[in-house]
Amino acid sequence: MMIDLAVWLILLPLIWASLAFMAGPGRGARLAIPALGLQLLLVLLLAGTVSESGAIGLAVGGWGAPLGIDLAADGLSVAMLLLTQVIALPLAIYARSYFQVKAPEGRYFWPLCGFLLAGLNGLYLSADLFNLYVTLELVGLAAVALVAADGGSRQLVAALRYLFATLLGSGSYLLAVALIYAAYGTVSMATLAPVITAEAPFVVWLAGGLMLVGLMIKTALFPFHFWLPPAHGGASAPVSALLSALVVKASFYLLLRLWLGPFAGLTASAGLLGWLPATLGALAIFWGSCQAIRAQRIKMLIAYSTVAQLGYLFLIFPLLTSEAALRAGIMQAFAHGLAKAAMFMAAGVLIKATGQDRVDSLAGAAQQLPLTMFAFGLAGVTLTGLPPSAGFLAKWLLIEAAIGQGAWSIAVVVLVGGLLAAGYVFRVLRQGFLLVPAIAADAPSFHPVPRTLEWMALLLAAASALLGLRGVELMELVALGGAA
Amino acid sequence: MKRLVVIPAALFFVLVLILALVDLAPPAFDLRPLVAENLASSGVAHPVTAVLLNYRAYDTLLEIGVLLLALMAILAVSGSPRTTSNTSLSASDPLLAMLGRIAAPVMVVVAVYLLWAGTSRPGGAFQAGAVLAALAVLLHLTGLLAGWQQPGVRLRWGLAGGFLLFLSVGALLLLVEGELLRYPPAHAGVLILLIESGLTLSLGLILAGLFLFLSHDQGGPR
Amino acid sequence: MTLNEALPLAVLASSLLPGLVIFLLPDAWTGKRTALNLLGAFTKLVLIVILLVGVHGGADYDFHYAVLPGLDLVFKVDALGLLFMSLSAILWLLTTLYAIGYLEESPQRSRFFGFFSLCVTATMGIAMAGNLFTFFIFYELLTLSTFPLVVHRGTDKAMNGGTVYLVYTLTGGALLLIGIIWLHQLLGHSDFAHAGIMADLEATGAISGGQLKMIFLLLITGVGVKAAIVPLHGWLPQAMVAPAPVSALLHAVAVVKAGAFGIIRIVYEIYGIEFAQSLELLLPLAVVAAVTIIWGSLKAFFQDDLKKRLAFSTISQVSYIVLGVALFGPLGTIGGLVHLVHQGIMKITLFFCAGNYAETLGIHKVSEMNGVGRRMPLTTLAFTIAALGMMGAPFTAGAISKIWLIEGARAADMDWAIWVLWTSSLLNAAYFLPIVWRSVFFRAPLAWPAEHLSRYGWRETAWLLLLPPLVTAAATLVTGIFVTSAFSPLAWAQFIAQQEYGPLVP
Amino acid sequence: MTSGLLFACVGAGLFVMGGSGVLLLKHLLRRILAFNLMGSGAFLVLVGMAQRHGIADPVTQAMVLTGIVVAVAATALALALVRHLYRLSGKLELPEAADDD
Amino acid sequence: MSLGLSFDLLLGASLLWSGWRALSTPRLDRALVLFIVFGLLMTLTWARLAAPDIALAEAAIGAGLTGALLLDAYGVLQAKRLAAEARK
Repeated sequence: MMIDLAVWLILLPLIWASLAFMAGPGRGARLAIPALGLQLLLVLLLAGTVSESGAIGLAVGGWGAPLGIDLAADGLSVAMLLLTQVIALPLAIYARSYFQVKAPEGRYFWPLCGFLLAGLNGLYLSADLFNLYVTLELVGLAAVALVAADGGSRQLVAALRYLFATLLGSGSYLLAVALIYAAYGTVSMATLAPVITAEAPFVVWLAGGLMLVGLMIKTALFPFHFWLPPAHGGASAPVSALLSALVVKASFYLLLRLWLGPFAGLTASAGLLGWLPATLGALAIFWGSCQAIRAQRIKMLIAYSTVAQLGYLFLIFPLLTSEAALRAGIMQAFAHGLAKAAMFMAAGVLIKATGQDRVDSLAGAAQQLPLTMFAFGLAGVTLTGLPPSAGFLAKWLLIEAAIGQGAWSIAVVVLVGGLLAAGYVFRVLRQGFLLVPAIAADAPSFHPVPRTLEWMALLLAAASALLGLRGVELMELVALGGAA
Repeated sequence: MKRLVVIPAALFFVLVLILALVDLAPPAFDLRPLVAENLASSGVAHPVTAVLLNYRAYDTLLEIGVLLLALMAILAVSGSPRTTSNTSLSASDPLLAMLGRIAAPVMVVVAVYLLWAGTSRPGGAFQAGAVLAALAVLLHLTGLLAGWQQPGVRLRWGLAGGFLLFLSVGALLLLVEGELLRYPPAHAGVLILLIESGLTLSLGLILAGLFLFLSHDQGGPR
Repeated sequence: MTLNEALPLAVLASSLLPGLVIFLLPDAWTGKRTALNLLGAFTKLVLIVILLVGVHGGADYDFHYAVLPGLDLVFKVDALGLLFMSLSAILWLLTTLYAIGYLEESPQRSRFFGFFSLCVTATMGIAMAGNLFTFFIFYELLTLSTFPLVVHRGTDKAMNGGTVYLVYTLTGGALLLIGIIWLHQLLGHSDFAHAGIMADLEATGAISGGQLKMIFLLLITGVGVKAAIVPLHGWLPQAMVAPAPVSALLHAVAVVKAGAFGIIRIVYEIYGIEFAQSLELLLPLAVVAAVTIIWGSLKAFFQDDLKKRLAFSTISQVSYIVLGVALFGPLGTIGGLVHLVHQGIMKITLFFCAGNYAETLGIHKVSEMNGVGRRMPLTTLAFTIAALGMMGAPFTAGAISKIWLIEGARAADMDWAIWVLWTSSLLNAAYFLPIVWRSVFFRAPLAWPAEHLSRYGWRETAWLLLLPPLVTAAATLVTGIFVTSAFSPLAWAQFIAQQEYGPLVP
Repeated sequence: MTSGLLFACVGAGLFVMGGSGVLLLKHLLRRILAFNLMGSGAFLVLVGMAQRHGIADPVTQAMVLTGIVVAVAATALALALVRHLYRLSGKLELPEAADDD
Repeated sequence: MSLGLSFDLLLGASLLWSGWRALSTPRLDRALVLFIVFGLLMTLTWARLAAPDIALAEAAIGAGLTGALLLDAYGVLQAKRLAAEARK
């Protein structure tokens, strides 16, 4: 009975998404929110099970690999599942207030969101390369649809860019799957892991390269980041939060999983290979941060910050020989996920309240919307890597792993990246703290905003900070099933 | 500028890839014997259908999800319902219309045949659904079927019903048999046929919908 | 959890919880807010008295909590920490009273007092930190909780000051962090311990002295930013845009003291004074401190803005502490430690007074202070006492610090340091005495720049503004005169030095 | 050379052609065509290589069926976006640089 | 060289050619027609690869539905363009 937990995490969102679609445009929140609560409960139980009795394997249809499809839940995947559900529930409550009744952009939010979450959960649980392709497409198309939903031409352009990028990425991945199948006759990760060695035929190296590039495009690693800022910056706030916090993590997770799992034989034999993603990650940190510091629109600022923060995730690749690096990566994924969701949600409140999207128009926000500014600040603290926050722990783990392996360049990149992050975070805070005389002619007016929106943003921001005080359980969970 | 990078890189890549493909040794695993061995307990006689709806039925489930998702995406993108572009049925050629009327029952029969045939030879829900969709497109082109606006309740149930049926069977088997989509061999055939029938209808509607929801929009640039 | 484990947490909670509640209170609820503030401050004082008695009797207060596998949050109350805690707790109470008077009717008071409480919480955390990891967390928390205070006025100028403050402190924090992690990576822990934790490490020969020197440089640079050591002091004069209670807090209690305290911890309890001496780290530190002392005094001399003059004076005075630490030997240690307290009491008096001048009469510049002593005699009296203390005049706290520092320098065979101290005293006199002279003997102008508050009987200004500087000025004298009493800062500093050096102490 | 291997090589060519097309072409409808070529190429490699010794492989065939359905879903979504963009802006090409103002 | 293989070669070459022309031909309507031709050639290819299921699906979905979708889109775009030009 316990083993069903994982499968229900995939089935439940599919079920409520379909029912939401059947119920009609704009409906489904009342179904989705309790279901997401249930999913959160399931994933917590799953985490308990996995930490007690180790990784779980499931053979869908009872066939088992290589003929059937295997699902697997180990520490790494359960951690990602946990992150997904933890963010999804507050986000859903936020979205419910955000998309007021009959708001055109929210008409298909619930079904699309359900499919997206099912895709994510499916991706984290899958242990089959081809099945992973299907989940990747599910996630990608749902994300594009959410960006474009009833948007203006700016959103459509962003969505199209995103669509072609994501299709290019999954196309490369698919070709890689074909090559792997050609070489070994199976797509099961567990079956492949022992047979892929450093002496693998050249085709397998090509496949690895294709997967690397494809997933880097999907994760928007510099220089493939071009599609991310307009897409994440242009969508409505709940969607931006969903995309920035969760969707880009999925392809990162997959890359990590492949790197440590089936392709471990290759990656271990080519020690310098890890420096490719790491170098790009460093460039992403610098470039993304600088663009964020320059950005005029607040959501663009946050989106560029995502480009930068994703860079940290890739810094771990040269260090993966030690387990500390994996822990740093997961901690960063959590820190960024929670904080970025909170930040986009806070930005949504600010935009709703001021009716504007410019950083300059935020003067006085700290007076008018103290909760929201506080949430933004707290999330900013995490992104900057200041204590106490999950971001700080991630930074600590990463620098320690880097110093332990003599990779000083990575330590320096992390520190400088933190300072740059402070640059764009405090740019917003500074503007928000500016006092504006109430009588001034150009004083911005603030519309009332539902309190739920403010509190949900604060909840996630607080979670990102509090995780910085207790990361033991999460790290123990990750340690359970890092290297497959 | 971009060309100068992309084209040489593409040529180089394709060359390397083909060379690598040509001298690739035979694979370590072969699934064909496995497929054949288990065919008896799979509930169908056609190996491709066995893979699609039994061995790797979970892939298929998600794939229908992708298709349904694409449909929802189209609905979400196309924007709020507009009152204006009320698609007029073009007064088409009477000959064409007649052709459509004759073709319709024939194609329905073909679809049913394909569905049934799928258990033992090429064919199945996809192909049958595609034929139904083609019928809808044909009727639209001959002016017998208008482009669709926002779907009503019944259409929504039709669109999502096949997927939900598939999902429920999977979930039910998870509860009864302890594993997602694990058919008891005795009932595998019936269950697969049930799923396929549902899918044929929904796939037909979805594929038709991809065309008809899009083509309702005939207005010029706003 | 035993009582001894819970006490450090209670100390933190006594300001953290009121702070969090205060954030949620509407601005207009002055009474409830004040009650909460005072409740917290008094609770903290009581707790600290309990701890003082306990530590004196040899009790251990230790709290461990795992944040990550192998990485613990550790609180530990020891004599050194208590020195800092007592100072902060007492001055927090006074500053709170002062701030209540100062901010009357101004907007965003809940936010102000909320961050104010967080700031004190961070200071307590720094004082009680049992390892560098914990120290760093609260050190950065201090930065974060002071930033909103610095920019509280919300003007462009305040924002610029706040930005400079952040650039300096965050950069310093980054350097400190890398030093800490490096150390943690080598040792597997970063716990503070008497006589340091590094000596064994070098003995095994696994790590070169050069690496340890590099780490020392990183750590000291990191905390040196907050301690405003030249050339890392640039933020301090800029941060003067903050409201007066904040400046008082920044200069006397929280920020610069946190930096100085960090230097003490790193030298004594990470490296160990003997080991630091053997690595030849102390002399450069002493030189830097000396340069800062002279340079700060010189710059102060040229400032017309009163708060700026006080700011540069702080830069100079805090380095007395650093100098004391860097003088190898118990006497210098005692001088440095006791100055940690004395400088706090004296400097806070000066800032209270400067705030009173500004708030009551709109005086911001030294050149505007002609005859102010007649209009505000009590404030000017307090100012004068504190200024004399700063110069090291007899019967003040400042004299005690200076005597021990000079003795320490002599014992360490660093006679040049004595000259530095004397020069600084002269310069102190040169920039403080004219102010006193001007305010007492010059003729008052016909109208003050901007008179906000009028006289009520003997009270020259609001009583909440007047009381705190009088108390601290009195404390300056009391600590200077009753030095030999058992609970004087000097006695406590001797107690600490005894723990560090053993029975060497006279 | 078997026909499986031959078509796998053709597939490789189609994939690369389509991929370059997605990157280089301006017109959005053509990009959609290019994406479809890319997908067909990958399918050919999958089935062709699996059958390079001449025996049919139902597993890859089923995978390709799944792939085709996914491709048509993506195509439909892309077309919806393009048509809607055209309705709103009259454009059929994406602006050169991502506009960040 | 057997007859089958030469047919395959011809088929492969036509696939590449039609694919290439579909991307490169200047006229969009021709490109679309070429794409549908490409789909039909794919159908043949699948048949040659002993994959009748895919051949059926390709004919119905790949060439048929995708082609119809593209042609319909093209028709609408063309009509709009003409209408817009007429208005000028």
